Amino acid sequence: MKNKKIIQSAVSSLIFPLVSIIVAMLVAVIFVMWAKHISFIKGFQVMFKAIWNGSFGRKDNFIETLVYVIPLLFTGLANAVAFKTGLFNIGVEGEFMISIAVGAIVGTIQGIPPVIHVILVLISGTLAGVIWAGIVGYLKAKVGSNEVVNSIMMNYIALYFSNYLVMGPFNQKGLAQTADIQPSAMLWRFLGENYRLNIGIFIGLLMVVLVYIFFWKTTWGYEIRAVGINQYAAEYGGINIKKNIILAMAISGGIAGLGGAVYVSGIQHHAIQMVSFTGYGFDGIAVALLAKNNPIGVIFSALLFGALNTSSISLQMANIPKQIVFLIQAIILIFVASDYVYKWIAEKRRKGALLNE
Amino acid sequence: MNNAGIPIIVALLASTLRLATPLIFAALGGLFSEKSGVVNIGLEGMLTIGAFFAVYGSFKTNNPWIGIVFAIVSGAAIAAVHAFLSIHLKADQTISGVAINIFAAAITSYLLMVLFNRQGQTDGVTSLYYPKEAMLKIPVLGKFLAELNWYVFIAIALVIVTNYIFYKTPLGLRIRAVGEHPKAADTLGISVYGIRYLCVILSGALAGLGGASLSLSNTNIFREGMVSGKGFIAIAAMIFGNYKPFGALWACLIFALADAFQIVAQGLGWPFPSEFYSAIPFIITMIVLSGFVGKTVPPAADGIPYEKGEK
Amino acid sequence: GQKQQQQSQQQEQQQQQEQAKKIETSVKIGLATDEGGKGDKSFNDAAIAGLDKIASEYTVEPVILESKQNDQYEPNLKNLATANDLIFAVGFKMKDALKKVATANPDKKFAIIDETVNLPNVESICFKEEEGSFLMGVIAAKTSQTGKIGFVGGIDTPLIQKFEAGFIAGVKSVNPEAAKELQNRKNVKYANSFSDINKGYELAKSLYNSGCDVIYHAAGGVGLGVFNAAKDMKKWAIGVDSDQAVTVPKAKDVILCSMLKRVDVGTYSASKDMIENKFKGGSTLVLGLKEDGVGIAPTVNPAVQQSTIDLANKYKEAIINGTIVVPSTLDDVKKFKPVEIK
Amino acid sequence: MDFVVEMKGITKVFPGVRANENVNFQLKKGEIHVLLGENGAGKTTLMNILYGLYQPDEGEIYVKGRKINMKSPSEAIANGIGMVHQHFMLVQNFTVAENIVLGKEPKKSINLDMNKAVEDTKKIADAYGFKIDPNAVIEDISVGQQQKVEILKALYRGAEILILDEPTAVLTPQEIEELGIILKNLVKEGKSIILITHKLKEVMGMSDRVTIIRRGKVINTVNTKDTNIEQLAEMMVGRKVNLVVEKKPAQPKDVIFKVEKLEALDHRGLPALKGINLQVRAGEILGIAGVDGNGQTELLEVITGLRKAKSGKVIINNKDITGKSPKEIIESGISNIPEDRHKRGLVLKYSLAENSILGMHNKKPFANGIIMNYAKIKEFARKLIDEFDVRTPNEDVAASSLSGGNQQKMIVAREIAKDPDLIIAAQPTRGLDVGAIEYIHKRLVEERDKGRGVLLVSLELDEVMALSDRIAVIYDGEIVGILDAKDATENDLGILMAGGKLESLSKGGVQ
Ligand SMILES: Nc1ncnc2c1ncn2[C@@H]1O[C@H](COP(=O)(O)OP(=O)(O)OP(=O)(O)O)[C@@H](O)[C@H]1O
Ligand SMILES: Nc1ncnc2c1ncn2[C@@H]1O[C@H](COP(=O)(O)OP(=O)(O)OP(=O)(O)O)[C@@H](O)[C@H]1O
Ligand SMILES: [Mg+2]
Ligand SMILES: [Mg+2]
Repeated sequence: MKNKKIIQSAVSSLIFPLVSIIVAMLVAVIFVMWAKHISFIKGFQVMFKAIWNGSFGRKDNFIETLVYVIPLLFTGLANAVAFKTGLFNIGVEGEFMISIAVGAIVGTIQGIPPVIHVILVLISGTLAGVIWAGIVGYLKAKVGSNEVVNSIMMNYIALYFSNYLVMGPFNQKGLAQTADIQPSAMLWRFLGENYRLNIGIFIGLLMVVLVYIFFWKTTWGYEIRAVGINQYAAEYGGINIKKNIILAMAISGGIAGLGGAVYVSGIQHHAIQMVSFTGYGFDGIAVALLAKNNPIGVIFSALLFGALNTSSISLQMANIPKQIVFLIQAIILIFVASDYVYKWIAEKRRKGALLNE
Repeated sequence: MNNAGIPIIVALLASTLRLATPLIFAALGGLFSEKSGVVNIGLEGMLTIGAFFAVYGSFKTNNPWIGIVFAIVSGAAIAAVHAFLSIHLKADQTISGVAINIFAAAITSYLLMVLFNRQGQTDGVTSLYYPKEAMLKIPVLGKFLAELNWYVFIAIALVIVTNYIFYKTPLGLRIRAVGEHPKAADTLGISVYGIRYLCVILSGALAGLGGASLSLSNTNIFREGMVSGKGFIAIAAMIFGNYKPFGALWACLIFALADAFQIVAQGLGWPFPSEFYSAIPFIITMIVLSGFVGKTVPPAADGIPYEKGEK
Repeated sequence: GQKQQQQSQQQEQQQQQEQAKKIETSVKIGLATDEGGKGDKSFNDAAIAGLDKIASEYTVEPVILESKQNDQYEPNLKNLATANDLIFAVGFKMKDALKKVATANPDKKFAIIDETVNLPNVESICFKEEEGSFLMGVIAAKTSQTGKIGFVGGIDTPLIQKFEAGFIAGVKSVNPEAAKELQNRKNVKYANSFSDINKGYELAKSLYNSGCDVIYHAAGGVGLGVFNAAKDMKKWAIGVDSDQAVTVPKAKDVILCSMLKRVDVGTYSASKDMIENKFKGGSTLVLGLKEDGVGIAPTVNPAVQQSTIDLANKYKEAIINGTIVVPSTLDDVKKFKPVEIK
Repeated sequence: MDFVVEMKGITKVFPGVRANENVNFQLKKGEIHVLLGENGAGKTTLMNILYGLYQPDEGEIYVKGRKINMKSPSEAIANGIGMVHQHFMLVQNFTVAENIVLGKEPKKSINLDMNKAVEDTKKIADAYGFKIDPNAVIEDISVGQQQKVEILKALYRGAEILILDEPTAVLTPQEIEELGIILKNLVKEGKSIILITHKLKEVMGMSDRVTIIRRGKVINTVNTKDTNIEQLAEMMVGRKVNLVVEKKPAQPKDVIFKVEKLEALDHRGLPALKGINLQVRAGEILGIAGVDGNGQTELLEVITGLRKAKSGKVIINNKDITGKSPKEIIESGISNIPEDRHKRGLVLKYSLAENSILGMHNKKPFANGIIMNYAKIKEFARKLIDEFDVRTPNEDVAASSLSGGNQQKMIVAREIAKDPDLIIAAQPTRGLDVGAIEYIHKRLVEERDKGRGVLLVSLELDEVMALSDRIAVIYDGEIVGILDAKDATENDLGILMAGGKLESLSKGGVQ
């Protein structure tokens, strides 16, 4: 009896996102039809095949999807943490970027023993993120200045500051990047050097679990969520609002920073001069929102975004505009945003039942 | 010897105004939306859509004014989607806005292929004629005015108009009431949904116009990535200006002045890396915000979907 | 809709007809762009143009992948390597990614633009941008009436600095005074972007306002803003990478000339070698003035006097025969001793 | 007999509730008609339907004999209906005049004619004898004033039929009397009035007829002069009710809690507390009576650490806790039933279990270090739910899904469970139905008898008088008198609450 209920609720909570994805794909087919002047059926086949092969269908691509998922896990979580506290941390992008630079710098130091070196890189990246977001949190708590504005500004400052580090003091002569990090600073690529997939993905999953535990099993999480839901009640319950705002921003930034460090030590191995933002931080906003800020949900939405992003390659190879996958992302989000319709239908039913009693 | 013959300060001010213009449009757009209680994080996307369709309209008709109409209509159209999602479907307005940003970047890039058969950027189109020579003949201000473009005037005029609407007209009173206490407005027979639709759509129209001011003023093409965060800066300016038209104007001007200054500063021969100059506007904005402005107060019902009693 | 469909059918027919004339080959070619992507009207487009030319002569259909982020280089190249015989990596930033993919696919051939990768199956194609830019410097200095000359760069990288350095050296050779303000970077401005057209406009305006009357840009899309500013202010600009008076016809009146960087020649010749089984892996192709890899674009504005063009050509000679070694870094420019040629 | 309003067969269903069921209601011209019913009986719903805010699922509405489709408030306004809502519908940062003209603004060409708006407001306020500054901003004026603005809003729109939803909840006895006079005057001018309340005394004093609603159904409509309080109470609740609190005389011991010369500012930076002195002894209930907005909120906020004091001291068990954080104050032995349970008392989206430990969440056994022990928390919540008879399916549901009365019981349970020396109870029964009120009153008296001190703050004079052992009256940030509950009369308290002086008090005996 109880089991049945659990299954039912799991199914009903999954149905909505699944339906959204399917409808989004069907809408996207229209764009494929228009671009390629082909029929709906044909368009669907071509597109679906390309997306499937590009993301999950082939081993190599599936592995690349997972590579893409790694940073999204972190940035998605980072955004979710902030949203949960009622803050909008648009600055995850900047925190992620600055810690790539810092991680790369620490990673190039010579003569540190392997395991310790990796840990140092991860810690320094995390700290960079903590500081970057902590500034915003501090200003919000102490001066009251809006975190949205400041985190937008901090993104740009991160972009230029990390470019300065990469091109200035830590530049590898003749290149627009830092030197490669030492092998001792690299995360283990467990499928061999041919694949970029590395144990960063497990660190990401571990973070999901930690964030989950943090939120729902610790007093800190209890306080942070309370502040996010109702600041007044939290204050009444003896919870320090300012401390928690700074803490939440710092944790959000720390997760983003850890993501940047994992990215540099597992995937990219050096910091590159950036032409513009990496986009992972902004994608992380969408990932978090799609997951309704639930840490476990972040795994699935990061997977979805990762898959769609990687399949943009196979779409191009199949001569389909790669913008299609971003259109799909947008449409899925629109559906998720309007889940009210879903609730509305449920309530209509409940009400109908009462009226006909 | 100064051949161009305009003093640096005039050049700096003119540059400030030009740089501020798209931001002002978008910030005013944001203001309409948020004053009525709908958060609009999708300004970036609306600017992008506007920038694209401005060029498309001008390309199709060879008339930049029609391009501007295209920009306004397309901005309004995408905003109508946001309005429908936020108002009728009671969507999470942040999600809807983020979706619009993703959608706009993708759709313009897609349409570039389908409508222009091009990638990356459109063809050059006719841009808006500005009577520079005539302006030069105006005494005293001539040289300064000649450095501007029509959008600068339109933007500043719209700030005044917006301020007027908000604080001097019945409509403005109603918009503010709807953003502060929608139920109170509802009980007085004001259509909360109607006002919010109007404001959100206006918001898109203004951002669309802002997009046109990007793609059809100094430049006359649309290029992917040309909006590059200006929508977010506009949001920042709107908040920074404490949700007031003139506040937003000043915020845009401060930001643009810092931006114009960094361009000039690059020529001062200071021993700073070029990245430092680029960061100047953002650092200054943060310092001013935290040091002088402090806490800003959004409309009380901002971001909260209004549910009529009927469910 | 219907009309379009008809059109596209017609196009297809045309293509089929053309195909009949092409030389058969089974070679498959792929190319990965850098972040500039398709339609940057300079670097990437030039690389693609080379492949288009190949496609018009042989039965190949090149596959092009865009990289919007630098971490897409590796998957892009990897994917291309699964289905193609020759893969181009366009851009110096792809060096690392290419190294990895080329090592993992020793049976495939690769070519990289703007960098050298020492692997037996990789051909490196580099350009001496500084040499071409030098000639632009000569033309700019000769044409300028104010004696003030500006440079607008995209992002401050060693690559763009090659343009900057060569240009300054050219100016220095003709008008050392004008080069001073460039050398101390007062008349040098960077947009920190390759796509912010408005930034380009403002940067150029600021330079023109401070008295410059010629600006050379090496800034991709940002350069379009430079042209617009030149038009507004009735000043001169110099284009880069392709013959911009042709590719940006609206600005042709203000473009003095452009520095050609024949990336298309690079991609074309490497492809052709591949098809004809003459592909030289492990080598580096350095394309300078001598090899016609860089140079003055065909379209030169009438405002450039014939004597100036002649002078530029004399410098070109001197560079080709080694009398002048053009500096490629900012440090070297400072040490550069101008050689005067009358 | 012609009815100005006739509602026939109205049924309204909300998801989960039948708020109105086949309701018939008639309003005669020129009468004051009271709608009487417990919390959640469906009174507001019915009036919202009449005002066009809700659409009925069934039923018809006639105004002056004409059938009207009340699609929206505009229809209601057009038909001469005005409504003063239970929760005020005022834009806080607008001026009085702006609020009044909103939606029916005087214009000068396309402009809003603010001068005329101010003039009109003055004119109409004068006409009905209201003293009000049209340019004052709503958040700066008292609740009583705000209510007048609400009435003016309706009159400005030419309302002939006026609905007032629980208008007296926030007024002093004297103000209630004043309102009664205003209403009588309005009736004299030919207006008809519907008055919602569940205060039986008012019903008897003010109305011509009464309609009683229980659980969405009309029980009866009677002439006021033909009925009495006991009868009304029985019809309203459906059983005989005990209207007095039973308690033994207090046995107060030592002073455990003191407030000395406390001064503080309100949110606008104006003085709100002007030197408050109070003492609470163990084993007594000290009630604070006063009209809303005289410093009660600020006083409680300063005591609980939510607001900074300007000067003065707060002392519990000889320990100075002035300026300490809420956490430290909770730990020093003060628990607090807050006046606004939705804003302060509960994290509505949290489960009952999570809410049951708010303020104790980092204490053993609920937390071990920073790790929370949910098994213990749930066990604790279940215990409270049982002991305090909180009606809920289980401890895992969100607090928001409970009715107000049960939410309040949960808060009271938690605060008592903190085993405090002093319980602050602010409006502990606001908006609750009779059953819940009885229970909470009983518990507070029990805690007193166990030797705790209770500081009761309530706007309901009846409640203060029924529960307290001593009564302090607060007026304009000062304690203007402290009476023994035995000697206090409603009249005396009313005079003090309105800022008047009592002969007997000036002779001394204060404190
Ligand atoms: N918009 C709504 N949605 C769902 N349920 C509602 C809504 N409005 C009222 N209810 C429910 O309808 C019932 C009647 O509520 P109503 O507000 O009319 O009661 P009331 O008699 O005015 O009570 P009170 O004395 O507390 O004001 C209650 O159970 C309430 O929970
Ligand atoms: N507008 C509404 N929309 C949805 N649910 C509502 C609404 N109004 C009331 N409810 C729900 O109806 C239930 C009872 O609400 P109601 O307001 O009648 O409670 P109450 O006992 O009067 O308490 P309170 O004093 O807090 O109003 C609660 O579960 C509440 O959440
Ligand atoms: Mg209620
Ligand atoms: Mg009610």
